[in-house]
Amino acid sequence: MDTQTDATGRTTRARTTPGTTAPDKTMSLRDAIARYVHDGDTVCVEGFTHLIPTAAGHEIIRQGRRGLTVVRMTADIVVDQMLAADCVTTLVSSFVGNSSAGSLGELRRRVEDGRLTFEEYSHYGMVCRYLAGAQRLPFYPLRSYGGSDLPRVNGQLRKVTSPYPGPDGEPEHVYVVPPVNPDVTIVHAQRADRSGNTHVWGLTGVQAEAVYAARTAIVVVEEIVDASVVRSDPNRTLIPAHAVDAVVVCPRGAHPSFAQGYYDRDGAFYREWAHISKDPRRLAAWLDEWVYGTEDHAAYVSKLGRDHWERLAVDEALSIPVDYGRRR
Amino acid sequence: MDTQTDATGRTTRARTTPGTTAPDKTMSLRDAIARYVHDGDTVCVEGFTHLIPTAAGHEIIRQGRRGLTVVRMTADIVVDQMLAADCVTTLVSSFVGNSSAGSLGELRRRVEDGRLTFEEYSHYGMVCRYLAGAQRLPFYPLRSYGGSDLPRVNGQLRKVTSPYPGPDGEPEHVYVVPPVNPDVTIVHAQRADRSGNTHVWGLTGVQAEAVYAARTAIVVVEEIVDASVVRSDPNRTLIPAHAVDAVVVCPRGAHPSFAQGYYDRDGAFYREWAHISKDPRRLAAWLDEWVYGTEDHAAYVSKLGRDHWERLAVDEALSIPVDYGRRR
Amino acid sequence: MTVPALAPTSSEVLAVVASRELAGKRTVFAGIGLPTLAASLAHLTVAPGLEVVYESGVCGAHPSHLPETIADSVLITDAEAVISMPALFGYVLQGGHIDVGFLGAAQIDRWGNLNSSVIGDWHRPDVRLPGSGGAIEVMANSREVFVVMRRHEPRSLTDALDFCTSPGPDRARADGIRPRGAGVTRVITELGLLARGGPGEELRLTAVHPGVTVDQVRAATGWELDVADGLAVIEPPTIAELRLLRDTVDPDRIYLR
Amino acid sequence: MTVPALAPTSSEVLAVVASRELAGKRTVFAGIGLPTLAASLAHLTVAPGLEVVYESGVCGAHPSHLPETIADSVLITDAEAVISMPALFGYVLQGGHIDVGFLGAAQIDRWGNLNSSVIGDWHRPDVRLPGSGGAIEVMANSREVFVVMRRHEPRSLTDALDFCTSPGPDRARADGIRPRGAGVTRVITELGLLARGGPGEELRLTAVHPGVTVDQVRAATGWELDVADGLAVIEPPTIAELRLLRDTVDPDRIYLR
Repeated sequence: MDTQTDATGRTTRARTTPGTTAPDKTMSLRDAIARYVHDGDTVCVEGFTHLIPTAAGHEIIRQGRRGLTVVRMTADIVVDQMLAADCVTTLVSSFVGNSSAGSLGELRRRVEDGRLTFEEYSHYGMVCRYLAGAQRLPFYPLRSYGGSDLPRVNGQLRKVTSPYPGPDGEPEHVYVVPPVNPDVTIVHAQRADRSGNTHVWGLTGVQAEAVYAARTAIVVVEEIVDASVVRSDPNRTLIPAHAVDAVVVCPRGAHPSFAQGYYDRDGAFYREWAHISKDPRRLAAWLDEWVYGTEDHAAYVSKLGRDHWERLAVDEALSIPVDYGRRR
Repeated sequence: MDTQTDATGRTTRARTTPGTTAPDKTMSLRDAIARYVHDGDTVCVEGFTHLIPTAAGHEIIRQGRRGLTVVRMTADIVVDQMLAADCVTTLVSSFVGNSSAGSLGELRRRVEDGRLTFEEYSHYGMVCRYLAGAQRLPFYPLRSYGGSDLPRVNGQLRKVTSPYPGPDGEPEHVYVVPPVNPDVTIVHAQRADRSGNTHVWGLTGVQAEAVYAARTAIVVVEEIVDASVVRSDPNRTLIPAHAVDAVVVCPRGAHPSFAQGYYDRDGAFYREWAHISKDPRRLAAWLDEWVYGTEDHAAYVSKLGRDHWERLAVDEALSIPVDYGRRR
Repeated sequence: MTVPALAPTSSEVLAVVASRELAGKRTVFAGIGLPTLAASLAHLTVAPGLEVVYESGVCGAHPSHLPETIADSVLITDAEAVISMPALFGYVLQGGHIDVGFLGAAQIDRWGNLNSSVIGDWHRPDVRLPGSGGAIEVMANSREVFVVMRRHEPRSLTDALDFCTSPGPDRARADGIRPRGAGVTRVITELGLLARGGPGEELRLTAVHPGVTVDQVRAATGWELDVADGLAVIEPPTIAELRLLRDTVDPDRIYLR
Repeated sequence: MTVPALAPTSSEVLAVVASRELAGKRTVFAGIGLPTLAASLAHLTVAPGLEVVYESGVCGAHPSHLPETIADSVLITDAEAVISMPALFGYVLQGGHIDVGFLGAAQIDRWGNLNSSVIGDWHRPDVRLPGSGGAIEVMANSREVFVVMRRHEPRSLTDALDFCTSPGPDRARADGIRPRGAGVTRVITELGLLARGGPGEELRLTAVHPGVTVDQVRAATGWELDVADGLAVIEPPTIAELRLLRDTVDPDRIYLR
């Protein structure tokens, strides 16, 4: 039995289920990044504002990966940090702002100075790339992009003629996007069993599609739970074990984003990041102190301190159970 | 407050939520069918083995609709009954067997005698038609059908050339299906609030896509619950209110299929149907007794009797709640 | 209860004007800030059944606190539905369920095309902006689009976009793609209201705030602005509207700066 | 505990032979009946990590009773995951996560193409069969496909299908579609085992049950059946296999008729 204690002193227990032969895929974040993220890889880091796998991004920085292509709908603080740490040469994204709290300083500098290859899409364009990737389709059609300048700067946005006539009997054309099949997708979630059956609630974004699109997948979770917890509610399993290669327990690993029901978003840090990232020296100092200067995410969590986490704590709001029924 | 008592004596309560302006879309099954299902309509009746909207099919029969095109992945007993009642001229489907319990007698007779227009697909072909319909796409690509005889007998199965080269650099071709946009989709579910936010668990099939693909949608539920029940678990809302036109409470309306957690599948009836449907006179007598001879589904439910329902009753197996959290 | 003794602020005026344009609408796709203030006010006044759909996948939110982002945890807890991105963009937005989409932009042109990507050349921009997010899809799929522009000035309401991120229906058609919605039909600014009916029409000035002249608006607009016959003067926020905004919608004045 | 004194039934033999072919596999797509019996036995013997995925969307089932259908409520309660049809067919099956798909059919030809639609002409069939269900997708997307044919006779193992519902990779390629998996690699019948490696290969007889002759199999096959070098004789079910089948997998003998 593994026992972990997080910054608020809460103890999380992880148990194997006796009597099953499901493989145990749990490993440390350090081992998961070492094993599944290589220089030059295409790495998808998903989580739409919610459940952003920040801890995994920090571990990629600590291990000094280079030449990554990062795929992520909303490039967020963690992407700015990976850029500043020189891990990333190409970014595939549809929104490159610091949420509604200003700019991503490093990202802007690198794009404005021509030091970053940027493949720009819209949100649904990215969603459709994941959908095509997950379904191993050669392309995915969508109703947008007509008349946009994006296809002019992104040659991957192409057109297909429908083999069915349009409502007016004329031929119908639509834009399509190609699949994305990352070498590895990393997502954060609330809870999983040891073989990777993962419960996610609140905003679920495009996590399932991003995982299925990938060749390998790392799921970082707030807690490992007994298989019986997962199995009490199989519809909540957004990501089944067969799509998962590594399960990493890393409480509070989504900070400064949030984990619905576990801790709230650190809005103050988002606002602060606009200032930190504006100044390259201040940004470098931040990385030195908070990423290179912490051994792992547990150290980052304790460094933030109990008071900090207390401010992000939330009260309980439990779902009313549903009855799956049991044959007599 | 509405109070309904079902055949096992269980009382279900339906309350409006005070203080909201959400429209109340509840109505009787009779009114919903009268308002939303017209002669000649394309009617989608979905539910993959689970939650088949049988009661709605019976009400369509009682109201004597004619010339319907029925769209349904697994044509099941309810389709055989609608065929026998002369409601249907065209069937769009991917499986026309009586589950694993033999044949659908009426369907076989009509196809073998050339009296039914049958558009044949595979399961995923149907799923993709719903996906295209829900997304208002002109077509949806899939990796199957290559080399099948189905495109020879179903001109809707066509090919598109991908604008991206295949892995070997050569052009890549895939089959596509057209969208389906039914005039009305009818699904059965466990519970909904009065405005149509619908919780579904267990097998969820293609219900959300079928509802979003339709011009109008009827959701038939085992029980209407207070909005607070639905809102305690918003991820369980498979079908949001904005996609729903009518909410019908009709306990046990999925018999002889099942409603996970409410009652089990009536396997004996499936087996019996193979015999009933084999003989047109026996089938006509069955319709006379159980559909035309019952005023509504409540009458059908009581006619089956308490002992029958007792055999299909299930014990409780509650999901372990999740915590959505509440800001302090 | 606040006594609305204070003159309405610019944010309050914009929110009130936008709310009135939502009369009778059923579904609105909105970001946090002025659009949600407008939608919340409309819900209490001219559009009682209005549902706000958020880009994060939240439908029918009942937040305990005013949300800070479209993904705020208070929007999720107690919501009627929280759906995935493929469902939100595919089934709800592209599926045609949105009456009005609210969009912002750095630049808009006379046809209602929007730029939210770059100032300068895309390949080596003077300013890299956040980009589309879902704006391209909101524009392509909503029945109509409202734009709130706090600043009405020629570099924002421009004759020629530096880059067209989110095109209206005319540009779509010229690109061989069948357009769906009307594109931008309302631009609400600090000076007045610009409107167009749909494809083929330019944005025209249809109303001004009290005390604003047509010449003032023309001087602040980057193109030769057409003025509608019967130009109206916008009725200032009523006491009832201000009370609702200040006491019910945003009592902590988080967005009513 | 049952003492396996009884000689193995035909169903038991088929289940045991199929289970052995699953050695080392991780994921299998199976319908209820012989395929799930084979998978359950393999899980207890040659493929301990085997996961069965059901067409209904159930992954990692832990049923309290032997299920009657692929959608039985006992498969859902206590399952590890229950997913939608778009996810099941799109992400799992077409996404390439299935090692072995089990299929049945009314007819199979020497290339492993299957007919489950009609006997006779499609437009006016002598017998209308249930149709594809997901068989077309299982065939197109699984790494390989196993077929269990209870009856080995020329009208089932036929020289020419009445209709090709689920084509193997050779027919797909001829239609201009790039095939993905190997198609049918094993056909397990009451007489023996037919196998092929993949595209371009015919099904050949690789093993017979004890006491079955090659002539017998050839006579029961609708095409000129090729026989593999080193034709094997199938080892009868062991006592251990039979005990597991009878005591653990299907103690009520629901499928072990």
